[in-house]
Amino acid sequence: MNLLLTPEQGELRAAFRSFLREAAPMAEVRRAMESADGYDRAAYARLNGELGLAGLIVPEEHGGAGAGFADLAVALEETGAALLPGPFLATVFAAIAIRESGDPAAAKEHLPGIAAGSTVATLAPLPGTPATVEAGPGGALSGELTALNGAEAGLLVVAAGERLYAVDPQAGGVTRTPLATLDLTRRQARVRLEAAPARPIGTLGRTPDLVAVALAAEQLGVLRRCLDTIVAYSKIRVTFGRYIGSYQGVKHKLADMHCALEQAESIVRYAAWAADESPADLPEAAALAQAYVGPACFRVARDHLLLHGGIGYTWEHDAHLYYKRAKTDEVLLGPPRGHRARLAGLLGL
Amino acid sequence: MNLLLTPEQGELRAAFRSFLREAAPMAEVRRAMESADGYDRAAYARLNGELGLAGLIVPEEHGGAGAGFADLAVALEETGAALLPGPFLATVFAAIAIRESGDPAAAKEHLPGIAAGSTVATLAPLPGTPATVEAGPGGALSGELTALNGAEAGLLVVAAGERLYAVDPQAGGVTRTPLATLDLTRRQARVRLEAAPARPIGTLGRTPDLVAVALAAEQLGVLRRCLDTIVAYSKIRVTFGRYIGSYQGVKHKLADMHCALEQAESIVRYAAWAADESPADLPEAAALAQAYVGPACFRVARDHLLLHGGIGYTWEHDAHLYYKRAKTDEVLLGPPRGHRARLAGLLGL
Amino acid sequence: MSTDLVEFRQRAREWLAANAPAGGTGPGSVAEARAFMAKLYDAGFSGISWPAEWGGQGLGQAEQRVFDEEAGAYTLPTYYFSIGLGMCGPTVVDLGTDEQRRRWVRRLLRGEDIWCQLFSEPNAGSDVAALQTRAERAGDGWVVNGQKVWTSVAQHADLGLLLARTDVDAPKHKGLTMFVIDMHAPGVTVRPLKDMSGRSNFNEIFFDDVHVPDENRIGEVNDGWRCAVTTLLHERLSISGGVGGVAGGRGNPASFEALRATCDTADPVVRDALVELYVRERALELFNARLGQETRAGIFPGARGSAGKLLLAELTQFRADLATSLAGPAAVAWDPETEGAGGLAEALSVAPGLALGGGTNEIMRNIIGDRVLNLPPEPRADKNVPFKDLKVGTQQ
Amino acid sequence: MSTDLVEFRQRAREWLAANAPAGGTGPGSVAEARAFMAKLYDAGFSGISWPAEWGGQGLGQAEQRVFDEEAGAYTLPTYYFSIGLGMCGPTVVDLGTDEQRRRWVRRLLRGEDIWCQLFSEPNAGSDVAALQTRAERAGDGWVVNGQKVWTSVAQHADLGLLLARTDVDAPKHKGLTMFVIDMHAPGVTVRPLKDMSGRSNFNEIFFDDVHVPDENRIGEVNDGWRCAVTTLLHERLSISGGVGGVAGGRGNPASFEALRATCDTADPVVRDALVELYVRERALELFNARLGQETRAGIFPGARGSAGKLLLAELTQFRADLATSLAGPAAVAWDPETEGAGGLAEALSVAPGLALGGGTNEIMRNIIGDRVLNLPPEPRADKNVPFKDLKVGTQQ
Repeated sequence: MNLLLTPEQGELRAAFRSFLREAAPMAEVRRAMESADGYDRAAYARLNGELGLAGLIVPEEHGGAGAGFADLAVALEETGAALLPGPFLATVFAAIAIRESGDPAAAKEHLPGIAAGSTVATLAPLPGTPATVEAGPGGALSGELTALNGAEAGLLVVAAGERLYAVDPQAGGVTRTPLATLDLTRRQARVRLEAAPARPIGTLGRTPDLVAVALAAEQLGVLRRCLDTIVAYSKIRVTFGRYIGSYQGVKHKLADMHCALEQAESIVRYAAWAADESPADLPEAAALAQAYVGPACFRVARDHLLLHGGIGYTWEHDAHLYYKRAKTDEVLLGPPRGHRARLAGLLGL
Repeated sequence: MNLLLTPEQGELRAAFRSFLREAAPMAEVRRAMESADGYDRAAYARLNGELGLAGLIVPEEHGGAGAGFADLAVALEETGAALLPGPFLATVFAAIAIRESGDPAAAKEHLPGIAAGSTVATLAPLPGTPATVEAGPGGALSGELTALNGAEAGLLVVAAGERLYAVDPQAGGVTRTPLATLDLTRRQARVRLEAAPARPIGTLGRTPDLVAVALAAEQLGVLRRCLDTIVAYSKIRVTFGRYIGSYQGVKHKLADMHCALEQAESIVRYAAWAADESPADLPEAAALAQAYVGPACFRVARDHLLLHGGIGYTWEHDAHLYYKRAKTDEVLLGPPRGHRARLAGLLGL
Repeated sequence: MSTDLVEFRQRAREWLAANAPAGGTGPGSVAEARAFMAKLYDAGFSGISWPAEWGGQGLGQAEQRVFDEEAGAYTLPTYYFSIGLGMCGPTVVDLGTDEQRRRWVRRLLRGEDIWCQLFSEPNAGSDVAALQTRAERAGDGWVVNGQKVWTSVAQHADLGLLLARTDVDAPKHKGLTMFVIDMHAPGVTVRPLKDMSGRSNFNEIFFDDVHVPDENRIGEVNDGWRCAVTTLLHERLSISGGVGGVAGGRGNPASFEALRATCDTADPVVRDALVELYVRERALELFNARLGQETRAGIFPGARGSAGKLLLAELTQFRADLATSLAGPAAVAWDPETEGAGGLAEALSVAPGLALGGGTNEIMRNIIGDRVLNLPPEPRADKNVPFKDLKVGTQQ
Repeated sequence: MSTDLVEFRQRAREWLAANAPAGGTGPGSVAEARAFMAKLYDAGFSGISWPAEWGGQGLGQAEQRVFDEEAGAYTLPTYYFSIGLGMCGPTVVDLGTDEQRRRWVRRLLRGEDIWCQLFSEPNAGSDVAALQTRAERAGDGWVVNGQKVWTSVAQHADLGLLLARTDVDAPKHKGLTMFVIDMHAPGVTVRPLKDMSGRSNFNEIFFDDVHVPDENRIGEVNDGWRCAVTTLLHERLSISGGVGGVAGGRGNPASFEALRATCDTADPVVRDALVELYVRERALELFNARLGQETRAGIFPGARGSAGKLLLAELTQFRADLATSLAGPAAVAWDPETEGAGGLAEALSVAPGLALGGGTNEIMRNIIGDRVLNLPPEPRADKNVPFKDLKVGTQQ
């Protein structure tokens, strides 16, 4: 079991961090979230080009970097910390599903476009969420589902039970309606399939677990950034003649948030290691990651907002964007009790 | 709905408080708990004689004060706050059961002795706790149960399903074994019945709810005393040159404990009012009282111990006696989830 | 309850049945609100416990409680007057001169003036006394410059209760003075402030050489802190005894009553979580009811009311967190065409407001610790230093 | 992992299999413990990372970790030496003179001396520097008077690491000196202290004119606070990296593994509560494992270890509370004849110990805030006042 970053992963993190600080500071995030597209296509293209973001976990034979989840986790932490808008996580989910599907033809068809950054994809319904997709005669799909960045995606990877299908949203039988979302930095859409043409691409396999690990890495990034932000603020904000960080009422809460960070990071490293190296541990690690990291991330985001005082309640302050992302992520793969129930099952309770 | 004490109840409280301060200070409680009997029979006799403790809720026609639960709650708060050792609560439970049984003969036979303080009684098994009592041919009882002050009791009020029976523990077929207990101030015994002669005395009726209300009143007293004690300590204990109560780390915890007290007191008053005046509200009020007050009392007792620092961990300090009573009371009528489940049922969830 | 109160209740019930707008939920228009207040006043239900001398009804807290209980069945269009009735008016009654009371109290009770409260600043939130807005002597009166924030109803307000610094050489608590400012005066700019839920319930106010006559000063020069404490005490009481009640108002989708209808109660884990919410709601409801009964019995809750405010803030946040977690993905993405679909997201977005407005949870805990439990105070570094030498706001 | 470590692990595993007492759970006798330490020393496993010059093996933290991992499968009879090995010895190594290191380190590692630590006093718990035990110059040496408390293994100890006040006119942190005291010297009285679980794991120590030679002084006169900080750092690391592990040792009836066997897991609410416990145990286990890997990789956890101590204390309390609540009445009343029946009550009675020993949870949070997050310090009133003028302990 390895819970530490390698020196190379440390460099990867530094590269992402400095790129995002420059290309996607919060002012840009806000501009992007209010734009028609919902994200900055230019910055996104640079991310995929210069840092190979989208191709990170695409196998080398399909034009990607062939990295594992330990590397992916590093990248997702940083995109999460930056609240990077756009379909990165959705495309990662889809890439995971295609990679895991065991369908070489599908991999060859779709992964190069994903790696090149030219294909925006999404996986829907997400594991743990309700949907009503059924394959009809001739493999056409019907039903209704919610898709992360569903309106932006050029490829829908649709799960009907254990079976996966590739659906071209431009083809007939697909209607997409943008949804209103709590998280303003990442869009979702309702997708209605009415006998939509679909190509089968193998089965879900480990995808639900791997998606859970990937999401936990993003949550870790959100959690860490929230803590860093409020710690920094508590060193410069004065009330009653003292920095607020000197009051035990604040200090002790920050200490508890730090404890949550230490544990969340340990769990994410463990889950990423299990995804890469230890298939037997993966189901438990994935369920554990969602059961712990999701609620912990929301708690920290919430307390970071509250500890900012009144300024944290304003639209102009970024705290609410993190708070809303954290809650959205917490329930993205279904309500938290679902992860705990899965864990109970895995433990044989 | 009345949630306030009447002036008379204020006087009753003052009388109990000053009596207990003088007759059962903690030094006496410790002496009693280490004695063979487990309580101070002389102090107990004075309590029953001078203050009419045991006869408080016994109807006047049977020699008692005929008081209601609002009065009883005042008394139980004070005996709880004092950790008064001995069979007071057990006898109250038994008196409640007999009063509620709707059996005038049993009331006439047993309540005068209880009111006079000459009969120590107990109700077993307590509602919500497991037991295996069955009535055999001829009404003799067999089974095993745990009884509060079971070894000291001269009268066992035994519930077999909805039916109540009076059992003389001195008669044949009854074996009593003292149990080891977490709470050192109140004893329990295992009672084994082997075709023990028993006289039927009506049914349980509202007894489970009323017992829950009575216990909550004791818990309120424990909670309040714990808070008072640690608040007082935090005003005289110095660390790093300041009274510990001036640190937000302590102050904010005490504020939360105060909030728990305010709510617990409100619920106990409501439950006592429902017991006296509003039968329709009683089941919800009783389940609410146990669901809230039990865990709140333990949390406050625990934090009051922890905030004392090292001294609170010593045998000589009284903090652990409250901590142990609070936990014992929390599970006396079954695990807390039982009260929540009952509430769910009453709410039609 | 006395016969008088029974009669009073009956009269209030009848009047409300005849006059309270049916089915109202929002604040309505300012004009409607003014008209309703005038009717309320004429019926004898505005300023029930306020002194008759200045325009009130001269009755007791008990009557006010009775009326509030009866009014709880309606949503009265009194929102725009809540700051004036809850904080500013009581301050004028407590601390104003007779002349000031005559000028302002009756107009407030009759709905002629909307008031706002001008204390908080960007660098003075929890620590109100750190405020930097200046009021300087100019001829017979004062000239005010500075900025306020978090001001409800300021965009509609006729008058504002202002706290300003009149002496920067004095320690922070000793150089403040309270004024009543004309919100229509030249130099007053009101700018709406968007909160995290996207709504603009609050405003920023900028003062640029605004003249205030000395007759609008409340209390002595440099004695403003003592005046402000009075106002803040009224503020906390009016929040914890607020109209929405513990359930957060009718139609709150995160309340126990709403969730029991929308959640999967066949799941025992969900059921247990709902019971937990029910228990917390009931515990606070009963505490509020007990405080209400105490008030009716003549026992003033004082700082104990801060416990109600803290508990309501915590319950509101707990409830929003829980409701969204129970509902899952549907709580965070919804079809904007479906009515009420975004309710839980909205509940989550407004939940922090209660913990941040009217004193943070930390401030409430300090108040409970200091004023209810009488714990030793935190040592203070900012009490005896001239304000101009003091660190305030956000700085390295 | 390097080949050396693999070999080292293999050697440790074999030696332990051959020499560790099978099935031990308690501390065993003092004589057995001394004999085992001598064997451990001779095999090269005592003081693995301690400098070879003073009797250690001169290897790295990595080897120590490897040995600890292997030893985790046993309960080694080293309890009586835990204070010496975890705190006192490292202090002597760090701060002693060469002469002192020669005198004490090898004897400790070979099981010849049992050490205890004499810092805490009734009026100096969290605030160790408030201690009142005096050491006064007397001829070539010192005379010690006072009282210590919370001292583990003192009843068996040969030597004690003492912190005493040598200057009452200096501020509290600047008038302390550290000594090594002979626990068999005249004037030393050890009295067992019963804790709330009824056991006597701790002692009170009374010093009545005890002579200590100056050669037993560690560090400079009045520089004892700096020395004590070194000791306390070692203490916290040795607690959070403690042998029992997160599950609280084999056979802990409140651990997840134990509860899954004893609780009604058919009840979904119980199952959900057990999962919550599992998640907390795993979270802390993995954090400890990560700190361990960092240590092996040469990254010293420093104050971050305090998070491990805090989390373990909180987990221990949470677990005991939960286990007793799940078990219900059977947890609090049991037949003393039934083996193991009182286990949950015992777990509840010892749980607070971890939150109170080695620094309270509040102290841990201060350390994390101050030293990990580098938050601004609390203003201190007790830093520059002569000790004799300072308020300490319990007083009006």
